[in-house]
Amino acid sequence: MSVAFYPGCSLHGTGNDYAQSAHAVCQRLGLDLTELEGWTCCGSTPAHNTSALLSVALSAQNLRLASDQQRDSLVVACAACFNRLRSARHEMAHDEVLRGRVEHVLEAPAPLDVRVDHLLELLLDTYGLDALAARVRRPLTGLKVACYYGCLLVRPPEVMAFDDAEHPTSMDRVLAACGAETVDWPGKTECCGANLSLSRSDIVVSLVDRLLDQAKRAGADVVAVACPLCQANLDVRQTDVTAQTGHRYDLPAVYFTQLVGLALGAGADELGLDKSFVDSRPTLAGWLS
Amino acid sequence: MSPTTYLADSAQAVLTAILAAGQRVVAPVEQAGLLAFAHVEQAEQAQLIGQTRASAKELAFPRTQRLFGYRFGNPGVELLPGEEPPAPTVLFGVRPCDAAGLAILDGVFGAEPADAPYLARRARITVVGLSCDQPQAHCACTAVGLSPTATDGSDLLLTPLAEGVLVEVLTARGAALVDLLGEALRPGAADKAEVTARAEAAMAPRALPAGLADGLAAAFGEAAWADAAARCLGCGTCAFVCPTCHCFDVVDESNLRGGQRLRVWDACQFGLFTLHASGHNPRADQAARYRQRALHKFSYYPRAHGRPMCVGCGRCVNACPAGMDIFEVAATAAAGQG
Amino acid sequence: MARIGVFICHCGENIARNVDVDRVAEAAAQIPGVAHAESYRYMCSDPGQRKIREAIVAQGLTGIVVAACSPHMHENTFQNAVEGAGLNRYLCEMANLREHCSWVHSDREEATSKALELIAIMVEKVKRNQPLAPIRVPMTKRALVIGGGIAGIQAALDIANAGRDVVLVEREPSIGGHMAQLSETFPTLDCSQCIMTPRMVEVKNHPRIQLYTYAEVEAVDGYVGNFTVTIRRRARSVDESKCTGCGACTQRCPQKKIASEFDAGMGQRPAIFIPFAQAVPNLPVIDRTRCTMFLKGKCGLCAKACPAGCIDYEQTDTLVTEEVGAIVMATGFDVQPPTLYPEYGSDPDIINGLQFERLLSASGPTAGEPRRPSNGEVPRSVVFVACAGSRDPARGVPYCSSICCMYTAKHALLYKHKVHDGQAYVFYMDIRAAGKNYDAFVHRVIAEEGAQYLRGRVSRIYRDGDQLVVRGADTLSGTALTIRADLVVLATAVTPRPGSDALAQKLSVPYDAFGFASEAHPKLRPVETNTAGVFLAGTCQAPRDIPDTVAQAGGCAAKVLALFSADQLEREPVVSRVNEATCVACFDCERVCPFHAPEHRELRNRAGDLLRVVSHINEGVCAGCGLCVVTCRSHSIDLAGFSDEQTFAEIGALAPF
Amino acid sequence: MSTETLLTPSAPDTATWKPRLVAFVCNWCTYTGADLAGTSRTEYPANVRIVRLPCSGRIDPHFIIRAFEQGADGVLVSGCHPGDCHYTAGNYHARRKFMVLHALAEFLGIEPERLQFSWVSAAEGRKWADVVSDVVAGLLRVGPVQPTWGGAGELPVRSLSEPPRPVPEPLDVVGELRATAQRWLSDCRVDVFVGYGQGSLPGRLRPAFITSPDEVDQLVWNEHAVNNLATYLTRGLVKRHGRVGLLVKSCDARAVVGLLQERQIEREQVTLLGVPCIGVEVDGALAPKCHTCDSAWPALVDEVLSAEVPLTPVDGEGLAAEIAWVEKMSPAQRRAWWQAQFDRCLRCYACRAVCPLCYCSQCIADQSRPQWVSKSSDGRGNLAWNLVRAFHLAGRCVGCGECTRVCPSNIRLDLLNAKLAQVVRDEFGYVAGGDPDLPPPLTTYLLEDHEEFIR
Repeated sequence: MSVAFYPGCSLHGTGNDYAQSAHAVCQRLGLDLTELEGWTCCGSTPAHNTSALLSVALSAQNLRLASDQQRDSLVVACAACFNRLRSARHEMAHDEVLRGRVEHVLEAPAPLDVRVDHLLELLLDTYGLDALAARVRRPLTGLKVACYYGCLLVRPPEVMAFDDAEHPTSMDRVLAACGAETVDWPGKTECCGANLSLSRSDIVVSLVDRLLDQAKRAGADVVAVACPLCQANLDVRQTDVTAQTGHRYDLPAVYFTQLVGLALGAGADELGLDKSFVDSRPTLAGWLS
Repeated sequence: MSPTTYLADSAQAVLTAILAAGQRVVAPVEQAGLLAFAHVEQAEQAQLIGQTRASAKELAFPRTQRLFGYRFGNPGVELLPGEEPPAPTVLFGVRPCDAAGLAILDGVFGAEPADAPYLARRARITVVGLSCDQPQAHCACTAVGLSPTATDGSDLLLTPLAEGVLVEVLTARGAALVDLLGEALRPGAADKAEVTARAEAAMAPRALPAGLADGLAAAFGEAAWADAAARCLGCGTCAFVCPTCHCFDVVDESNLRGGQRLRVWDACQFGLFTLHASGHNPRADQAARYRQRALHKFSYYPRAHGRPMCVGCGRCVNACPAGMDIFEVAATAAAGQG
Repeated sequence: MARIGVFICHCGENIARNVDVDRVAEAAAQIPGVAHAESYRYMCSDPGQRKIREAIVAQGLTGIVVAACSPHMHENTFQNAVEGAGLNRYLCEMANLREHCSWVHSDREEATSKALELIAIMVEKVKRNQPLAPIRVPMTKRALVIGGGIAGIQAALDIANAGRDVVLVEREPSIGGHMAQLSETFPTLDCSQCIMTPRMVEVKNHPRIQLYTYAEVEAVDGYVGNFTVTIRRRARSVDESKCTGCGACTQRCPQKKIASEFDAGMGQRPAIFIPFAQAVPNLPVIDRTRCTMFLKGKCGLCAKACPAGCIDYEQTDTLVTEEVGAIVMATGFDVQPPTLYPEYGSDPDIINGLQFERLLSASGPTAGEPRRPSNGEVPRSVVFVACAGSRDPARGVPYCSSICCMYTAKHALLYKHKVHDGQAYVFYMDIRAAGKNYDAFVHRVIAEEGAQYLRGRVSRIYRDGDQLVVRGADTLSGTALTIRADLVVLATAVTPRPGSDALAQKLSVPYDAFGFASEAHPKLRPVETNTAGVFLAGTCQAPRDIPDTVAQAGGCAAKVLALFSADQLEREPVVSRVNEATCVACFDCERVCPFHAPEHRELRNRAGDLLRVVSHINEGVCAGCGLCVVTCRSHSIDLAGFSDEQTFAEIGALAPF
Repeated sequence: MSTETLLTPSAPDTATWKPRLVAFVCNWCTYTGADLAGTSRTEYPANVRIVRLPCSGRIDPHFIIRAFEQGADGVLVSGCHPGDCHYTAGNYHARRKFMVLHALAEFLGIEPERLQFSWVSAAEGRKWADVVSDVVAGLLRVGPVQPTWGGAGELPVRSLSEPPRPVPEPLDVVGELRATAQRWLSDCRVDVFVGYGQGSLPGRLRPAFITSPDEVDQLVWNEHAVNNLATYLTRGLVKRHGRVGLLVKSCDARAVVGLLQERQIEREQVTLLGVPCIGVEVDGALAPKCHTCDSAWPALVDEVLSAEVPLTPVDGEGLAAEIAWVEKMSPAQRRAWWQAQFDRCLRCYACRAVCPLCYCSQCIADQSRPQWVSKSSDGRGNLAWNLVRAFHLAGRCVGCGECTRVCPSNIRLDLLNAKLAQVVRDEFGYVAGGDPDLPPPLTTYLLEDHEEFIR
């Protein structure tokens, strides 16, 4: 199977520690993570707030590129991009009229031959947990992780078809394979506030407060995420939370790839652990050789 | 009075002339890997070497023949005619054994009460025989008193010579055909004895024991038939490829509106052949059925007509799924009696 | 020679409008074999029927074609009419000129010629019809009831009280079923055990009821009126004939902490136990999977304790055979465990409705005081979640479990009665309270008892310290709710009892995708099944409440008694028959028959030597589907009424005039 | 009207032709559904004639064949939806039979429009009307049936087989074969031993029935040992002799499995001697069945002769390649191709006689009330016979190829058999002649059996 990696804008910006760690993991596992040549924006939230056709067409354009480059699958790390790409594919497959319009825009047939996979799916299904566990060099034994999936990875369930929408466990299983202890906590699919971070930071603060509180109560040492915006909200907003509520958490929000990379033996710099506001390195010191 | 023999360049040339004379011709052609009698329009279509899988009897005695039709009225039934016999046909390239078979059928169907549907077809057939110069492993015509160049049943007989063919005119119908052929035939004569001798020499020696007809009749009650027939599976292949077997069944096929009465081939090896409406079957097992076949061919018929009802074509031996050999069985049964 | 009469109905204008009935009658008279053809305005009316009867007698007709409406409408009518004139009722066929012709084709020319062809087809068929006589089979007037819950008990008592013997088989050590587990019943709040236990005792003491508990139906052979049932009596390890039910054994048992099935895991029992105080029969049973004697080979304390010496560790299962004529399936239901939704987690304080019943029951582990399983305290706040699995095609079952709305209301009420200052919340999708006085009951719970009803779903439940946090939506106010609760009661989905599908297979009763046994007709034959002589009572067929179950059980009893009211069974003669002369005994018929009608018949000569074994269709069982007929390669089987010859004749009439 | 048109349709006048559709429907669902179309006054084409039967499981493939014989342009078969059967499982069984029939019809080149299947429930009056309209529209598209069966004329003939392969040298097992037969007969383990003996024509072998240990020298073994001796098991052998010793190749042993499965023999009546076989000769070359045979060693046997079996890779496609070739033709070509073959059929029933699994004491082809198969050896009767033979062997034929070997008219019966074996394998996951304890595939069903061909 031939795959292409779709980083999306965030992974080249605020989330480049996600990209860094994803590459580190895949390199160590021997998974080819070559970027899709000529990729463009997936459309993100602005596009589908503006035009349904535009949002599908932007994603379709990237699928078209993948198809032209003879890729079977487009692997995505960002939950939002993943959601957009998979939704676009779903909508084209189920709405002939829309597909026709997209084809008109693309001036090419709808690229339904390319699958869209999340990085978690790549590890779970393509690589396999047993194989992953076999490559672990520094088991994360004793590290308690609250896996945070957020909304976009799993919803809407009939489109995303990703895990159990109400109680996903895929990230838990990947990290458990790395030796970590994942905690059962109620917040795993709650909203982090997403892009309200800029327009209504008060809402984000209250949501983040609740998430961190729940994670802390569940005994988590770190929160693991699979989305650059989730990471940003959970990480950056901790100072605001303290300022506005007096609650102090100091709970690092890390990408699951950073934890997997750690288990596979990658170093802090290679994984971009220096890039977050709440520094995870003290918590993870025990595993940073 | 026309001469009784002619010479021609080749059998093919004779066929070409017959076709040129506007005659409808049925001759051996190759179909799906086997030789069969079929309608030909060009001489090249005919395949004049080898033996057809089925005999030539089908033209005169078809597999299925409508005797008459009927239409139901309310009240009453209206009768409709039987089949329209096909146009006059030259049956070309018939081996002497097959031609002799037609002669036997003529006797059977021609005897009173004469069989009108058969005779209607037969009257439209001119048989052009073709002597055998390459007999096959199963050939046995000499065992039943025929030869590779025998004339029985043919209207004309062609015998390939070293150069050209000898054409023997055997009947008035043959002579009438010759009249249409013009220059293709040259009056002339040749001796076919050498051809006959050469062909007979190439045949596997097969002979039927003397006194077979009586020997078989005496062996009727022998238990040995059961052993002899053990491998016979009771299909109709032997009868259906045989030039002389002529048993048939009469069936009605009808619906609400009417129907037709058909004559279809039947075979004595089928269990159903002698099954009575009561459920009783006088030939209850294959041994009895096989005995019937052997005795009909080599005892009952010869006793009545002075010759076996077999022309030695050997098709039944060759085609039998189970390797039954009627010559072998008959000889063994008769000998066992003695 | 056939003399067929054709009778063409105008059906008022229904047929005559689009079909030229006079021309059809004229042409029909020309069909070979037709001796009489006429048309009339209403063939099904008395004068119409009289015309048929008169023509049969006057013309000596041998077969009748009534060209009118669908045979599903009036076949019986005309068969009766024909019979009235002395002709066998199966010598009458109908050509469907109305539903299949005049009502669906507006071109009068086309409809007329089609009508004539439809008649010709049936003329051809009826010429080959054979007079058939109803099949009579002897019958054992004794019923088997499978399942000793309220459905089975009611059916058994009704049948027995009408004077017929009943065999009642219960899988558990005691009869009583779920109803014995319940606290009080909606909407009247009768004490469930108070109304149930007398009926259980009545069963036990009834001279016409043979009771087998701790037993299962192993095999069912035979057919309506003539079933042979093999029952496996599982080893109780206790000699029933000697045991007095004193309970000394149960007190001495060292294993005391086994989750009690009767208490739905809310209470505990020893390894030798009587399921509950009012159990019928009041006999202990050893749970061999938990008993030290069976697990480790030593203990024997109960045997020592027993004053009557009836503990028997060596006892084995026994098989008994019973002959019965009818079977009532009443295997009941189960509720799903409270762990269907992972987002609700699995917490000791999240229980299902049945478990809450035990907490509310006076005979329950808490003597009727609701207490939290986690710490034994009285819950101050209880959240009830309706449809926790039902009506959820994505994750649970798509159907409505029918009883949850009502028992949840009852739970809220009983809880409020017992914990006056407690708060009860009910999350619901909508309230289905369709029974008598049910809606009033729910309103009473809301208005008078103060249960807080919240229309919405629960998204997540998680523990926070000592309490549970329930997050959900109130869609009426459009707000997200977070409720702290001490106890959560999930109204989980009602499912068929495990193993009821296997039993249904033994009984040749179809069942739906969820395992509920299928009735013969949802409206008109709701207690019958497609297997003659097998009836359905209670929740094995679909979720339902106690009054409906009792009514249905009574319906079953009536059906069984009606069946038993004749001396012999009479069946439609549309059955398969084997031509033994040509059957080659491959028994493919046996493999395909859904009803187990083909049997092995030995053909012997006069000396008694076995000649052959051939197939024989048991007419009492055959339902006349004809599957065997088509499967039989030698066509040694034919179906009366729809024979091969009849069908070929119909096809032969298809060619146009 | 001539007699032909009484029974066999003549070429219709295309100007006035209207398609004739015969619908075989079950009494409970589709018939009632059609009633509902009536009560709802849903108009549909008048071309349909309904034949009512109790269940779709009662709809015999012969009825469909006969309807075509009687001039139907199309046949519609309709019953209850899965799960709705009044008799619980009739439609599931029917679905399997029709799956096979559908594939057979397609393989013979009958246009799909002419043979249609649907599930119509008692509530689907609308659907009934739609289905009839749609099927009639399809028939209008394909036009009238051309009464071509029965007068095909010349057709291109192509030898379909893979390039002929040489027959390998036979394994030398004769000594052990004779010794074993002698031992079995001497020990009274068997009363007759059935093997091969020399035939009366050069290079031919034929079945030999040895009843005395003194006669075992008659037994031979070489590449001409073509007959499937298992056939004799149901031809009175056991009755006549008692315990039978039978020499079996791997293909023959599969037939024995079929007979056990269908309870035609008891295992203990037969003692099987397996002979390792690396190929037999038919028409001067390796038999087509041997191209794809992957087992020299027969299963199920009691004893087996020893031999060094050379490894010969199974690389041929065998009949699959020929099936693909046939399927590449257009339906019309396919039909003409088969028609030319069936026209040659003499109705000698040699195919039936040699088939180990054709063991009925009275074949339906021999029955006359009703007359299942026209006795006439013309297009009509021959088509029906060859269809019925193939259909009755669906899921049962073990591919021994005897029918084709013995056909005096070289009809490719093996292709029909192999095609249906493919269908049964692909659709029902079943290969005949494997496990004697499995039910034959047309006597069972799975809820999830495919039904894409059903509307």
